[in-house]
Amino acid sequence: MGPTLDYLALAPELALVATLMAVLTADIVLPHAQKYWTAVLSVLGLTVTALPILFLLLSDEGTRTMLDGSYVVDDFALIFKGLFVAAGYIVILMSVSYIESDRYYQGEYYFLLLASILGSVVMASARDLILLFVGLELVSGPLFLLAGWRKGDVKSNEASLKFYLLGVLSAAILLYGMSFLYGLTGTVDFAGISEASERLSHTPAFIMAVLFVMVGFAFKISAVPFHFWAPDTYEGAPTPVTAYMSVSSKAAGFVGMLIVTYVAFPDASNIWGPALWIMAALTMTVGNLTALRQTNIVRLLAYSSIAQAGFMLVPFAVAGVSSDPDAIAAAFGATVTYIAIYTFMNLGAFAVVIAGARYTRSGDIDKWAGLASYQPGVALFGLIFFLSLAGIPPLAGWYAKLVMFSAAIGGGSVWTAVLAGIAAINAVIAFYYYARVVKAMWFDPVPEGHVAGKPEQSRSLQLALVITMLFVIAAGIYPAISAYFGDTVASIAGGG
Amino acid sequence: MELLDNGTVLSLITFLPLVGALVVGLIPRAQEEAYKWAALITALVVGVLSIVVAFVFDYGDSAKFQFGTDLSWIESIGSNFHIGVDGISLPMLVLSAVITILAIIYSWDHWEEPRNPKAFLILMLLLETGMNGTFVALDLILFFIFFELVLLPMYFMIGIWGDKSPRTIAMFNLTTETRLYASIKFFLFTLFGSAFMLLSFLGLYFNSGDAGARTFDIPKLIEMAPHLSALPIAGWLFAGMFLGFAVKVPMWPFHTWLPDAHTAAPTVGSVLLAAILLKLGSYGFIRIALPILPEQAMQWAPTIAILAVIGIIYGSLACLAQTDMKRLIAFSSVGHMGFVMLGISTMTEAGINAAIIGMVAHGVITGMLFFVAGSMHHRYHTRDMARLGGNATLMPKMGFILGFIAMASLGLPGLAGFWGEFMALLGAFRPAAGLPVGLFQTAMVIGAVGTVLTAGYLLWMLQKVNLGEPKEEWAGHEFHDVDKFEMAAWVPLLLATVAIGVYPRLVLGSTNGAVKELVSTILENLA
Amino acid sequence: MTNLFLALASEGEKVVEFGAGGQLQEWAWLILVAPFVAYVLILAYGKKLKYEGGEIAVGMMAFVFGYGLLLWVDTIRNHTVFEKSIEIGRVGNGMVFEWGWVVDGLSSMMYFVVGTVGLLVFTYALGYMKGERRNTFFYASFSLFAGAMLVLVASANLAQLIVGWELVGVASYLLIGHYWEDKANSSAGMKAFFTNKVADVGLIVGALALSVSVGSFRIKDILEVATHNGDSLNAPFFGSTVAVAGALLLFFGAMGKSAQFPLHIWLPDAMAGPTPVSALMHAATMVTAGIYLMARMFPLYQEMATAARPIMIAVGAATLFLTGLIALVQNDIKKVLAYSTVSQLGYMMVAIAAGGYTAALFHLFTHAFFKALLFLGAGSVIHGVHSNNMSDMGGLRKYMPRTFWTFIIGSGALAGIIPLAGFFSKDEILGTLDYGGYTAVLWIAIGGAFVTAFYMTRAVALTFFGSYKGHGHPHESEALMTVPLMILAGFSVVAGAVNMAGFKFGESIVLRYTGFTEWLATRDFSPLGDHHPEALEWGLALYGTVAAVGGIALGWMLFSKDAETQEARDRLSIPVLYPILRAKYYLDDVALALVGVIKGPAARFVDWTNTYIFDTIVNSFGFAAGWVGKVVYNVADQGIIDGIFNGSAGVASVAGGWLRKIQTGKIQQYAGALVIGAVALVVGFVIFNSN
Amino acid sequence: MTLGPVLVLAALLFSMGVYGVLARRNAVTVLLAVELMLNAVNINLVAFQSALQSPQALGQIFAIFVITVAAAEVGIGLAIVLLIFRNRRSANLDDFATMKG
Amino acid sequence: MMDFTEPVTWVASILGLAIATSGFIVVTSKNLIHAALGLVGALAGTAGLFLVLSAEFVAWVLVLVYIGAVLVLFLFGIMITRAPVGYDVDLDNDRKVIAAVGAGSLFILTSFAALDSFGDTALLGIGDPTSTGDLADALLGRFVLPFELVSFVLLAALIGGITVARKDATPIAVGETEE
Repeated sequence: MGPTLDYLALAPELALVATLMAVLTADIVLPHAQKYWTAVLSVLGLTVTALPILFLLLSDEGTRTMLDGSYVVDDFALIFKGLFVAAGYIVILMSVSYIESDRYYQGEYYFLLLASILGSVVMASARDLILLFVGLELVSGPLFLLAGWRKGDVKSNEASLKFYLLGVLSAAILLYGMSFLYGLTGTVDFAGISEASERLSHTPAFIMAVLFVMVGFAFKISAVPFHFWAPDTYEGAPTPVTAYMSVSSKAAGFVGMLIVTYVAFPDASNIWGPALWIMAALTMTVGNLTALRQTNIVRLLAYSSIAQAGFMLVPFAVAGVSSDPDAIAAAFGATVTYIAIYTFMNLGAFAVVIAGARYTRSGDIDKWAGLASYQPGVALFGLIFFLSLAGIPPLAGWYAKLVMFSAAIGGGSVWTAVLAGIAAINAVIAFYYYARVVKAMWFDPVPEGHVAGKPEQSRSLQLALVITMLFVIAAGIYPAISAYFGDTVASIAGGG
Repeated sequence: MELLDNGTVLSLITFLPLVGALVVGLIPRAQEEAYKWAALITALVVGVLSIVVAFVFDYGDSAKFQFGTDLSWIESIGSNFHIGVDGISLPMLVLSAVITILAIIYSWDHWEEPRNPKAFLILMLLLETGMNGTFVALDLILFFIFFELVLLPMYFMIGIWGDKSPRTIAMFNLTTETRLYASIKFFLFTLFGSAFMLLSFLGLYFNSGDAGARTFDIPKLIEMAPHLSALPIAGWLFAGMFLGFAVKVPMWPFHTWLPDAHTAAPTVGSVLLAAILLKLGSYGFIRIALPILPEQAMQWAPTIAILAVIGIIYGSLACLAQTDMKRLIAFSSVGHMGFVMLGISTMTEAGINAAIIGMVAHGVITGMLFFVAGSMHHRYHTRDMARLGGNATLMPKMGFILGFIAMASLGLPGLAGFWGEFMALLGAFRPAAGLPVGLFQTAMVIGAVGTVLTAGYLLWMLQKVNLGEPKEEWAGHEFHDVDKFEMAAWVPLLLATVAIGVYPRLVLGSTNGAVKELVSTILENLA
Repeated sequence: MTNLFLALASEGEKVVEFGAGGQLQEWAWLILVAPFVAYVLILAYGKKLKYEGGEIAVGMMAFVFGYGLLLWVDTIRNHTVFEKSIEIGRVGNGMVFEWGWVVDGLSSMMYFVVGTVGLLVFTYALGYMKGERRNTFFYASFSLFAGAMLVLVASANLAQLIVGWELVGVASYLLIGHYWEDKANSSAGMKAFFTNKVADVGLIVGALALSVSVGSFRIKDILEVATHNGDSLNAPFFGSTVAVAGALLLFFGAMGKSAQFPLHIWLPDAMAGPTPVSALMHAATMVTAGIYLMARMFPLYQEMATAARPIMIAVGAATLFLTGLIALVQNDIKKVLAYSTVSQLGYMMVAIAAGGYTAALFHLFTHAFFKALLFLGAGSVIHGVHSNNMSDMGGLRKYMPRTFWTFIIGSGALAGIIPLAGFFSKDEILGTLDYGGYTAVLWIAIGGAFVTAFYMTRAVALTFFGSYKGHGHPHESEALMTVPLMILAGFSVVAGAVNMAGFKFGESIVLRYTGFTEWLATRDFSPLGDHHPEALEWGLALYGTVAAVGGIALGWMLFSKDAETQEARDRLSIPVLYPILRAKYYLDDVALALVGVIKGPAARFVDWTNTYIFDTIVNSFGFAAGWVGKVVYNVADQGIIDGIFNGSAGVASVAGGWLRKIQTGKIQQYAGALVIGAVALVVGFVIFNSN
Repeated sequence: MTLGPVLVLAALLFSMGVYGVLARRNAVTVLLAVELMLNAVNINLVAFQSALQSPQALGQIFAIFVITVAAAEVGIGLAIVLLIFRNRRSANLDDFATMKG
Repeated sequence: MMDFTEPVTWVASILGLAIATSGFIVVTSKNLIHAALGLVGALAGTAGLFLVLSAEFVAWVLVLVYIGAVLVLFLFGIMITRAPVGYDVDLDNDRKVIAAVGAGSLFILTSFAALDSFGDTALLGIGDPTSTGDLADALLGRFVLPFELVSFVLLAALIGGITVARKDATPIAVGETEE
């Protein structure tokens, strides 16, 4: 009498599982020389996974739920699944050259990465506590290990240790909160919780439960004061893994947060609204100001991704604080659009770091001086991504900033206006350190004693750069592309 | 013809330079001739198109936005690709197209220090897209994008090809290269201004909601003007826009970026900066700030007038203290733009017409001044007036042109500069009803005194640079006088100066109709 | 669908025409355009010609002279008043800008004066300037000046008048500073331009005030409104205050151009230019532009702006007398003539201010000829002696007989000796002053006549009598220069006859001819109501002549005796007055001090504020962000956190910070931050929500 | 027998776990402390299940999942501890602070 | 709230006491082995408590999975890291005081919240134990997806763990950081 599973809705997950298995067997079977096939296999697998997602998105016959409501495949879920697959695709492209050059175990690397992608894909449509928790653990488990992939390097060990310990601690706090949620509402699926949440919104236990859950996810998106792990882990971990962490695992954290706040306890916005407001303000400011002083480019990108998380939190917090419904829907749409654009911008930036590091042979920004003179291609990509992060038209970043600002201003209450003000100041500060990198690359003379690195550049890294660059420019000139993400998703804000 | 009506020609004028930039980008760096011609042909085609538009433009009804189109662009926030040109923006569009052609011709065979003509041409074409786009945009977001797009190419032009001499920053005992300090200062200043401008645009967008669908569309916003200017935060909205545009004009307290940007910029860079970029601010006032928030404009008009007049006096006095020739011309721009803003602040037909013809004239004349200053710098390798002298004996043709254009710049009647200043004073004598007449009349008198100071520093500069005996330093030196590229670039500008001076109708014919319409809508919305 | 050209024609009628005028008047714009065409031609082809472009200039001047003559004859014969203008720009629906030309009594007189004197001076210049450097540029600027003067005189509206006015100013700047090799000349040019520009401020503001209040730039409309006291017509704003203020401002503009005291300081320095320039511009035509403006706007001054006239008379009288005195102490012959011109301009201004429209213009007419003659004479002397200073001259009548005799005629005319031209025009002025009841000014005028005669005799004596003190051997100038002198001498004699008031013997009046008066009266608003005596008042004529003869006698007595040096002969040392006059009333120093202040400290202060105050504010913003970043990084990130949690040094305890963090880099510190953050959030919100 | 005391017990265990994580120097002991915290969560879940008696025994199922995931975490944890031990010959957390600022 | 009349409260409170003390040992003992054994005690107590609360299956899972497998892993971990067996003073570092304050405030907060809403709800399930059958139905019914996923978590953890922990054939030289 087993449960009725809607296999079409599960198609992406099934395809991913198939790829996982294929990669694993290939890794075992193939001799060391042909190990690169695992990469090809995983890329193929991801493209196959993308097909059902696109099909489901285009065939608009509404949301498909199964397992009595705990697993929902609606536009919101599909968009994020698509985003995770795309991000995974690009990260793998970036890591092919990186892994080969380090003589590491390729098979397992791709296996773990695909497992993490599977976790985030499941999270996107999870609508109950257990599935969400398992999805979350599936995302972060492999990442703990991937962070420490460069076994010989002490920094990589330290990165994985820090990430692991804090990850497990935040998971414990999350679980404690979930246990209380279950205790108070008696159910595990979000529909039930949201009904109960309305009457409970002032009981201390419920407040504790909600906030502990929020803390769990806040750790994932590295919001201040739970961000301390991010800079060290980003610097220590191998760069493609850092890219993946700063984009996909952060997006997974946001997905969790969005589902929990919008679907599980929309009426408890008086709790998580102000909390998010504080987190947004703190994250933006601390992220931006500390980024000003960074000398290592990866550490700068780490603090920059914290600051961007802060910017993403702004519309999120506005939705929590403001009252009128369509402002909330717009704000919700804004967050999703910002995440989509941020994904491509940041992946591109990290791809540039990988490509550039090959020539500058170090992470210090002053070592990157004069890159434009001997490597104009990479410098041009760097210019596009860093200025897009800064939010300069006609690159996609400006539309993200615009949508974020309009959501903040549209909020209507004094608090949202104050947040918009803080965001404006932060935008200017942010411009300064992005421009510093661009200035270094383009204007400063080449530091003496500089030896040009290996000239050849891996094909797949260039493909990754081109894909992200195309999206960033296309979305910049014709923002309807990223606007599509926001609009289709706004429906979920309307409730369950 | 249908080619013109559905906006294709205007889109071509705006985006052809972008295509040109791409084409230049693709041509390999070796074939210099190939991409130089490609850039020139693109600029020429755009120039011809803009002149065709000027010919076919219906001057009888110059208030209507002609050749426009209104395609949907980002429906979610209700901003669409709405472009069009009317009597006010037409002269600026033609000026922008023509100046770019001349800039390319001028720099045909002498490029600034890190010799990279390909990158320079690409930046110039990008700049042209930004400029043309701003003048045709009729949607706030479109306007904002082109307004910002202009920043990047100029930032790189100043940053890469700028003046490399070290410069100590006062009070901070820090020495950096002039070009780096100037480019970052230019960028941050304008970015700071335009951030607040964007906030105002968003404020307008949100508050336009209750009188019909929310929109970024300028003509629709103008229709909603009575409602918009009655809003409690309308004052703040105008303040935001004022800040954004004032930084760009530049008006007095926000002007400190201009001298640095001009002195550091390469010749063609400062020409384009002076000729067109400064006008984006004042054009913004006329196109957006005044018609959409007329009541606030009236409240702010006295302050703008005072700042404009201070700008005139301040600019002229600062010029008298300069030793660097290009920095003197930069401060003169502050003075001339002071007259343009005085014209706008009077909110009369005379004043706004004065502003537009003043903008066109200043573009032509100061463009020429910077060209000449650039060429002299190219030959003498110095801009320090103390070392220059006797230029008219060393290079008679260059001396004559410098003398002629200095005369035009000081507003000699019969040349283009005069009409802008004269009509601004005319407007100031009797400002729009409701404005303090006494204040504006004192502003008029101070403005008139300003013309004397302008004459002062220009003739002083002429005497120091052009007349007198050449210093012995240049004794053995042989100077080649104006070469054929420079002459080809300069003759059109000189002819334009005389033509507009003798026959101002060339500009007024197109602007007067639109300005009459603009002022009548403003007064209507005020009542 | 009107395209560009049609548009330029549309928007109201393009061409406006008043009064009846034949073909001659229709094509009158040719004389305006000819000089500019000549300017371009000279610049283009001047270099190749023998006289380096002089031929084109003289040809153009001849054409202007001829056409001016025809216009003069036509206006005399059928009293045509004609005005035509083409619209070149329109602002709003009222204010229209036009280029136009007027042919009526006043303007045709000016065409004639500019034409004749211009032609003679141009031909003279061919000789004078031969062998100089940059002649092409000189002739081009000279034609530019002629064109500008004609545009000014022909303008039908104030806008075009301002254009002509400033173009003339620029031409004078170019010509004065012609020998710009040495700084003194170009500074003189700048001085002239600045003084004019300061005065132009008055002109522009006045013109704007009048035309905006009336609603149109056309002089015809302004005068129409002025004469009907602005009540009936559509000029509600045109009250008497605006009229008087406008009139005074216009007068301020005229003061600059016509070198009235104290704005006369630029004229003597303008002598740095070549002599033909001084002759044409700074004697006959340019300086009279101010008088022309007063004459053109005379109805305004007569009807509504009468309150302005007393001030004008006072300024005129001051100019007349004070500058005359300075002429006494000048060593440079051209400077003497310059101050004499300023003084004569004072006469004209006094006349027109006292209501003597015809008297002033008649004096302008005659003065143009004999002053041009004197300047050209001085020019040929300088040409011969190669120096301006009278100290290098003396006894030249033997070497330069023709120049001597023409110079004598000129001086006589200037002093007002009967029957030369000066006598009649000066007498007319004295008559107007007497009729107007301005007795004090009358006596100043007579005193002025005495001073004029006195300094002219000094000049003539020092230059032509006594023994030759200079080195080298002076020679008579060539025919090309002396022929114009003789023609001008003829004019100086004949010009008086043009407006003879006639001699009254008993009842019969003989030799009365008032052609000139009617000629000037043929213009709009002709009933100008100035006083025309039916015959010469003997009393006044006697006073004038006695003053003139007295001056000559005293001068001859003092200066005719020869001495070994010219300085010794120049024994005029009036105790107190001499140093003041020598220092030209310290006016030049005041002007220099003023310019010095503007250029020096004021400009430096402004530039200082720019670099130190504004830039500092901006830079501090820039660096503040960096500084804040450093603070957050060092203090917040390293300092406080390390301080608190390494627990060792015991950093000053952070007041009750509930935020406990374990030190950066340490894993436990991050874990602590996480836990404490969570606890803090929950505790905060529980309290917040519980109430 | 009411729910209160059981929950208090679980809270006590949870807090002791937190203390262990924050105060212990050795990595393995921190892992032990984390296991303690997860155990406290399990007690919570089971206690709630017995109080609520929800039909599908949600509490216990959640507890089962928590246990399995905890097992996986311990696996990963020990692998990382082994890794750092091989490189630095010490499992002392304070030695791992090379990256800061 | 704790009426000691029924025997079950007695058993529960004894178990509770045992769990608390062994938990305390885990976090404060000087000796690593003692700490591990303390954890064993805590887990066993919890299993007992689960039995009291009629959750046999979970109890046995706890015993098998945790005490059986996890603890053995820990002992291996301790053995491999060759921690000193005897008393060593290593375990606490200087942040003890702050950690205690943090943990204490957390305890107060959580227990207050728990008591505030669940002070007196009765533990009904003590009597009838939930049958393992309907547990299985739920697991393979509604929660089949998490069930499958958890297997992947375990798979990933183990494979990853092995690759990370095993000795490399060609390890990168220790300390060489290479971008």
